[in-house]
Amino acid sequence: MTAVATTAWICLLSPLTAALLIALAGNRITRRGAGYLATTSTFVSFGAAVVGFLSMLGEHPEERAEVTTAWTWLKAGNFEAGLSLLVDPLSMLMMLIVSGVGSLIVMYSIGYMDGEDEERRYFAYMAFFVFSMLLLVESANLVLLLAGWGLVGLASYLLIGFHHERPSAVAAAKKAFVMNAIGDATMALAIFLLFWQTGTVTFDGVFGSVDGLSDTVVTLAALGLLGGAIAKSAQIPLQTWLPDAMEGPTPVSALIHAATMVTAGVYLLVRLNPIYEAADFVQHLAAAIGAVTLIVAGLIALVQNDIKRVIAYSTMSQIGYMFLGAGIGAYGSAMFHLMTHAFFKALLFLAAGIVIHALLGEQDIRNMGGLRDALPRTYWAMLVGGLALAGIFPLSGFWSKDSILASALAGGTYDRILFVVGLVGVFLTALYTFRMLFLAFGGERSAYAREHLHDTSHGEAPFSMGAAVAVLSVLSVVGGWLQVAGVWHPFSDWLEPVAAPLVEPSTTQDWVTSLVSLTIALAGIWLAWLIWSKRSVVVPELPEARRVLEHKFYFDELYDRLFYRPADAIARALRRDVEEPIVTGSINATVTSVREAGRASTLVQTGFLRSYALALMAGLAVLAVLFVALR
Amino acid sequence: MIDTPSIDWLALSPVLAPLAGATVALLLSVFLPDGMRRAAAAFFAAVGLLVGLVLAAYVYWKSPDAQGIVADAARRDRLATLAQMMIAGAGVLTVGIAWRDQPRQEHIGEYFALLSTAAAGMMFMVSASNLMTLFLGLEWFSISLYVLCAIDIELETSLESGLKYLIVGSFGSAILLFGFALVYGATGALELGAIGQAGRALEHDSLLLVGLAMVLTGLGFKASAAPFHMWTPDVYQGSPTAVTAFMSAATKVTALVVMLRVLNTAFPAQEDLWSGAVAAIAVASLAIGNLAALVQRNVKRMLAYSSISHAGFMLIPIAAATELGAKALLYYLIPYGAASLGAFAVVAARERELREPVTLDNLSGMGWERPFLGFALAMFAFAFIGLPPGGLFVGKLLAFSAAVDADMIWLVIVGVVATAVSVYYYLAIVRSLYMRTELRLVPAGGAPPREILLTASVVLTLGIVVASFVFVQPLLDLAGNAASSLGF
Amino acid sequence: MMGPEVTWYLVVAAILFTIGALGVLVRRSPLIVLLSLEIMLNGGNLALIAFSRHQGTSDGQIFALAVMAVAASEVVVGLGLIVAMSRRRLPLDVDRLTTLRG
Amino acid sequence: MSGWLTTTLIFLPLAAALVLWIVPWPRLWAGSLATLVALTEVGLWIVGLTEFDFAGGLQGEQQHTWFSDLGVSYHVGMYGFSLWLVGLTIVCTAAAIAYAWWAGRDRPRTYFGLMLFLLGAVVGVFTSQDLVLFYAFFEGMLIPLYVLIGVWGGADRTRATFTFVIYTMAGSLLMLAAIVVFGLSQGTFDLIESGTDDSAWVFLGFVVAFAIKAPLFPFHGWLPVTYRESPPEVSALLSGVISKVGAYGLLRIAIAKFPEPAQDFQVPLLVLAGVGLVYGSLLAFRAPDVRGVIAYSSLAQMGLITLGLFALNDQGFDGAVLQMVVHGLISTTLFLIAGGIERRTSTGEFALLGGMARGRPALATVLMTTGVIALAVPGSAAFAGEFLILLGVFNTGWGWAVVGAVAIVLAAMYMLRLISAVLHQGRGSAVTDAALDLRPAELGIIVPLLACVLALSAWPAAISERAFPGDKAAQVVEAQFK
Amino acid sequence: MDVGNVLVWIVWFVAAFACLGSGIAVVTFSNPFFSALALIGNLASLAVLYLLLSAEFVAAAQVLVYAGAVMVMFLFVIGYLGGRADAPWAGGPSWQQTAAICAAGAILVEVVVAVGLKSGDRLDDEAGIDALFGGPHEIGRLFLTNHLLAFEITSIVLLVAAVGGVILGAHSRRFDQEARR
Repeated sequence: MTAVATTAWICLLSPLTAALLIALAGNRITRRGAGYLATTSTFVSFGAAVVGFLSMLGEHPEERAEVTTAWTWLKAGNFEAGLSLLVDPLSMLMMLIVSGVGSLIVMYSIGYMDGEDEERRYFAYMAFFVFSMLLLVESANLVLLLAGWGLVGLASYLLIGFHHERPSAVAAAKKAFVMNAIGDATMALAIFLLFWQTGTVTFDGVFGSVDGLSDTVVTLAALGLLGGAIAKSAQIPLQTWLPDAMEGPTPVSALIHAATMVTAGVYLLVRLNPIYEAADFVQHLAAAIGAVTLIVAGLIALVQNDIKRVIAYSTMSQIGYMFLGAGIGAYGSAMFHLMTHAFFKALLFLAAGIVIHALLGEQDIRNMGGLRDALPRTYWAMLVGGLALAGIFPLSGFWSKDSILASALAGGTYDRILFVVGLVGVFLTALYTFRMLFLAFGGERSAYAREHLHDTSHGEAPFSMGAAVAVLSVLSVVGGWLQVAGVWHPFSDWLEPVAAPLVEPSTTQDWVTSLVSLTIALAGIWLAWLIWSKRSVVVPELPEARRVLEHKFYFDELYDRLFYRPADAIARALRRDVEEPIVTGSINATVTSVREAGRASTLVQTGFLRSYALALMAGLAVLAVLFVALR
Repeated sequence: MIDTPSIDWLALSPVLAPLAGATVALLLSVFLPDGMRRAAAAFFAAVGLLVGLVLAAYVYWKSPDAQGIVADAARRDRLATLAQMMIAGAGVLTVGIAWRDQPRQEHIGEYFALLSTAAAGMMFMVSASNLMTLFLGLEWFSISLYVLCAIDIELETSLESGLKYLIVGSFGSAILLFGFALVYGATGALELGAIGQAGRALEHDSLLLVGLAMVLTGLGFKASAAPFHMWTPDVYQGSPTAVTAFMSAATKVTALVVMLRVLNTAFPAQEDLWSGAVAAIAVASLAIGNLAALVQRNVKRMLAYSSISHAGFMLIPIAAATELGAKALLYYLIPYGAASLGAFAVVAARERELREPVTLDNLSGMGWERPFLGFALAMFAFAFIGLPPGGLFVGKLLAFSAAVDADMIWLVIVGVVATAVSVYYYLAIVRSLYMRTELRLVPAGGAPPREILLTASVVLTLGIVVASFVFVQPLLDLAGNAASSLGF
Repeated sequence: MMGPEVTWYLVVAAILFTIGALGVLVRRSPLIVLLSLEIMLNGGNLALIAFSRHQGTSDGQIFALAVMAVAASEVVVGLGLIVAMSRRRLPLDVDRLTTLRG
Repeated sequence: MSGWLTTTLIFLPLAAALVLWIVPWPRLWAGSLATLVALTEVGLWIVGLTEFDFAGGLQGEQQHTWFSDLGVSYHVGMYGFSLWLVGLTIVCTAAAIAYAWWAGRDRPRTYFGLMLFLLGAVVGVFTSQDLVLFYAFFEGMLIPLYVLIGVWGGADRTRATFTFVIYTMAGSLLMLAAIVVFGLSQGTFDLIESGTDDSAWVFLGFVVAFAIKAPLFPFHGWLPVTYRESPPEVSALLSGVISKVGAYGLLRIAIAKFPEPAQDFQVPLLVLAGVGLVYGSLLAFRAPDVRGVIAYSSLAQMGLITLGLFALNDQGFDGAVLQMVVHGLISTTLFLIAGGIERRTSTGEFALLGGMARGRPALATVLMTTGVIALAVPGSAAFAGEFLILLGVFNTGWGWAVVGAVAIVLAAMYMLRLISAVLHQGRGSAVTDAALDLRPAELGIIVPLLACVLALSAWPAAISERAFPGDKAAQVVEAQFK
Repeated sequence: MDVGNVLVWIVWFVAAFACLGSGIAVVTFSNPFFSALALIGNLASLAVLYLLLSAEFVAAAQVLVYAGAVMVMFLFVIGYLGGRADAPWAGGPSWQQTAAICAAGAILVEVVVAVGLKSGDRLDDEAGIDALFGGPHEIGRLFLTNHLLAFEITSIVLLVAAVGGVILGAHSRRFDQEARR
């Protein structure tokens, strides 16, 4: 096993070990100890990833991909799926992001979760999540990918429902899981199709024979896989679970529902780019879905009052950009945005977490206001995150978002439409982000904030929380400098062997895009300042539009009517009309009728011995008649 | 000058031994004081039957080839001797069951003597090979049984059952006699083999066929096959339980073996007709026996209906009219007889404990109070269903195989449905034994007497039921040798 | 042979048998039922003897003699039962013997 | 692997049952003796596992003539998949016995004797290579089940036993007719010696019997009441082990011996399986109590397994065997947990439960783990089984796999409903402080089962690759396992 | 047709009708006592028919044993019981009678038809017989040779019946004691 492979295994197994240890130790480990253990394990993971990254750097770009198999995980006939890891630039990048951001957030949790009475469970879940996410990104075949895919869904379920005595949390967790199960199912179907067409499920094998497949097959397969991606990444139409998922503790939202898991869909699109390139219809579809989602989510975010929900919708919207990017073939840019987004979105969530923590769990921005004085460092962190999100130069979001938009500009007509949509999204992003910031941190303190803001004299947050936020703030600022349009692009080059981009924007296009989008973003911030800080502009009332937005375009209601209620009604009807009367009823009816026949047959047994003799006689008569007649 | 025919005493000895036992028992019951009668009579009856059993086995061993004895009035063959072994065995076990029976009976000596005599009559009848000896053998054991049924003369039901059995039985005998007369008239022969010979020439002679119908009726009556079964529940219920046990096992052996012999020896040329008729009777028995048993509360009565349904099962292989069928029947009789005896034995024990008729209600909780007897009864019930480890499992398999072999798959289907229905009432017994929550034991005054002989009988029957499941091949060899003496 | 052929005897035998059977089937007194049974047996006997004459073998007659003995035995037991029942003050009516039923 | 090992696996528990019944052991001894015997069985099975050659065919074979007239013999032996199913049986029964011992069932001698008897009979079913012997064990299972449910069951146990026993008997009797016809036409009842048959009726005779046993829709009329009224450990065995007998029979007899009818009836059977899968899932989703959910999910799972079997290809067969073992373990675990919950709250109604996770970490962890594996979360052993099954059936027709995929989503719905209704939200009215967390003894019983499932999750190929000689399932089945 | 034959026919007719008539009388008389008396007539007329069939020994036995001994016992019991009368056709469900007549009629018709079908060919010609036929010598010889076993068994049956009669008919001491109390 090479050094890279070894580090990949260490990276993968370290959090799993921690999760199992915490689970098995039970009460024998202190709550704090569980946190330390989980944090250590994720840092070990990160360390291993860094070591692996460094040794991979030393290799020739074309020889950076390596498959390492522990054992055959599943085998049946000619079907075989190994417990195999694929270490290549793409997965290495994801490992770094996941373990890096993951370890910071787990560390943050030590402070955030302090005092919760089920801390141990929380850290076990978190470590388990990191393991699952690493499995997802490291797997070398579709089956293991699906396994990781499902396990992150499980971890997400467990963590959303962490406060299990809250019915809303439990419902949200179930919803997240079921919607992801739909995605898992379509993915599984796609894998079946690919296996029967190509005879293998390894990435190499499938990609190698993708050319030989018919359009229908490859389109169907790509659609199925896209279903999984959409569900996981909360894109329309499988987006409704993500806002509800904010029921989970804030670090969970940061890690799972912002930085890592929800971007798995993007990873999938990039990872499977040979398939999507063969099925360009589906690839375009993915881009369109991304575009629609980024607008819709941006609009909904405008009317949300829960601080976490605002960020959640912004996550959907940003993932829309990534889908857009991956859909037009700008893989490097999509992954780049994925990374920077992981930084600044994690930062936003963690900062929001400090706010919530400080307000004893309050999440409604209308109950905040004027927190800038009370939580200055948090304010700055939040501001950095918000600016990065809005794409303001020179923060990370600026670089990555612009490179996606530039790539769109570089494409054909279809791509240019998407470019325009993206620009609208930029405006919306700036608007809702700064609405949130102005409402939460600017203005007067609300009555609630005055009453509940706890004493911050000994610091805004414990060290573990502050440190994580600080690191992420720095990353949000500098993370984008890895790639400067037209100047240097080590990031895209790194990914080149795995996913060569389909479009290369010219330097002019890059500059134009940057200028336009920066202008639009600033305009958005300015408008937000006018409305929510200076309050010189009054938002038009538009009650209809507002209701539509507050009901999130009625997706929940639609699904309720379309799926849940029919399923429920069918189940009830089956129970009432099939199960009880027919399936079990038939048994009762049979038994009753046989018993009745028995009762009837004993009526003959009258006790009159003459009738006994008569039966004898009659039987004889019949027998004799038959014999003589039949002879 | 009259030349008395040579008499094969050895061949007759299995019959004579229990008869001798009965005579001694009868004489002793006159001479001995009250207190000793029971022991002496039971002892000699048992010894006679045991000796008969041993002698039958010996004759079986010594008679690989069938031959007629005493001017062909009877046969010395393995079919007869195997059936004699079963009957004698049933008799011995019945003595064990009856040992404590009827404590107030004054005619206890006669009771055991008659039991032994009835067994001897049956043992004779299975070897009888002409119409006259058949009829006489039939009357021999029937009259003994009439008396035995009614022997508890203080009990109204016993008398009622005796009278019913007597009248309906005599009615059946009269029909059988008339049938014999017609057969004799049609063929000019009394000996079964000769009738068979003459029958081949006659084929479907109407006189012979009406005679055959009457013979089937008469024998079906004894086997308690529907629609000739109606006496069975009443008589089984009313008779002393030990007698019922004996009847259910031994009478069935006798009637079915005789039916097998008569049909295959005397009417081989009419097989197409009687095979269908027997099949129809089997179906009727299966239907009526199982359906009527469903609603019974009195356990003896339920077992009576169960015996009707088993008659149906056993008629299936007879209808097949093949050697496999004969084997199947002979095999089936062994575990069936044992299970039936055993089941009635347990009922007898319960009855003596409660001093009232045993019903599903007052059986409740017996499985826990009397672990062994309850367990045994449950095992018999399971065996009757045809569940392993009871020999009836193999018995049903063989019977169905015989039917399939003879292209009578429909009979198998009927048998299968009947078994499914029978599950219900057999399980009702087990439910009463173990699963009633309210333990309504009617105290019969202290602990029940320890009945060592009855328990031993139950142990033996249970052993036979289980052993017949395990050691199928030896039993099948026995049955096969016996069947081959019919010359299929 | 002098007189009617066997067939005629057989017809008489059959009628006798039927009469006896009817007696069993319709009469309620056990005594008369027993008498009817005797008639049935005698019908059989007549058939046996007629056939015996027809075949020219005496076997049927022997059979008939044996049947007489059997009939006598049945009567003994039957009468014994009836006496026992009357001692127990049971009704001498077969239709009232319905304790056992169902 | 020696034939005596197979025979010992069958007869050791039967003999132990007799010993338990005959010798008047003190109360406490009965349970410990039974547990000891069950653990010995586990040990023996492990010995067998180490000696087993997964590349070879029938092993641990032993044959003695039973009665030659019909060509019936005591013929036992194991293939790879029989070995796994025997292992499933032994492990689950050991857990059930240990659970019953811990729960302290009344009349222990009878109870444990019956459990051991059941164990022997089921092992016999899975190892018989003669139809009559198979049938004998198949029927023999009913006796202990009947008494176990009838004596130690819930309030409505009478109805449960009668429905269960009569229904399954009706099915198995049809099979008896089929066996007789098949055996006579072949001249032997030996499964190895006999050839194939193309009679649709005989095939259906077998299929109906197994469909009732499994049960498959619409032959599951006995299932709800029986699973609800049985003692939990017996329900565990019913759904975990006994139901697999039906699937085993379909594979070993119906498909292997009737290749043509199996092809002809492939679509109708797939329809039944698919309908059962969705139907069971929907009813599980609406079931009002813990056991109802598990019961109907069991129905759905048996539909899924049948779907795999009648895919009639490598993936389907392997997946079905894997899923049989995995579902067996999971279902047993779930029922034992349900038993634990009922012991504490004396109800299984969702309306009265809830909030049990708070302060009961062991219960929560165990139930959560089992539950999410039961809903086949990707990466679990159940996922592996379902994946293979649907992969196999996809090749038969993609529509079947779509049905299966729908059912996966439904499975998530009902299992999560169960988990949250028991563990989460507000405290149910039946949940008091007296309802303690799982005791160490219970954990000692449940955790090993769960460990088996987790081990299989890490390495499902252990079974899927080793179910058939040389992992050539379709080929081996076509060759009738010869 | 000679005179002897006509005489035989006449005797046959008288005997046959007496036989059937008395048989019907047995079944229809309401008083068992009269029924029993009618049965004696029946048995006697049967004996005449037996004579016509050259079964002298059986005829003799019929009169002596049957009509004599057995019927005496019958009458004795009837006398002992007081000979209560019952209506011949009364009681029981009406379908019972109808069905009884139908069944009995069916049997009769069948036997007659069967006899009729048979007599078409072989029942006509009768075997020739010698003078010994049906005589005591012949019967005795058969009883001691071919039917020795039947003979012996007949005695056993009678013995069994005797024992049974004793058991059933005998006074029960205890029962009597209880009755007195």
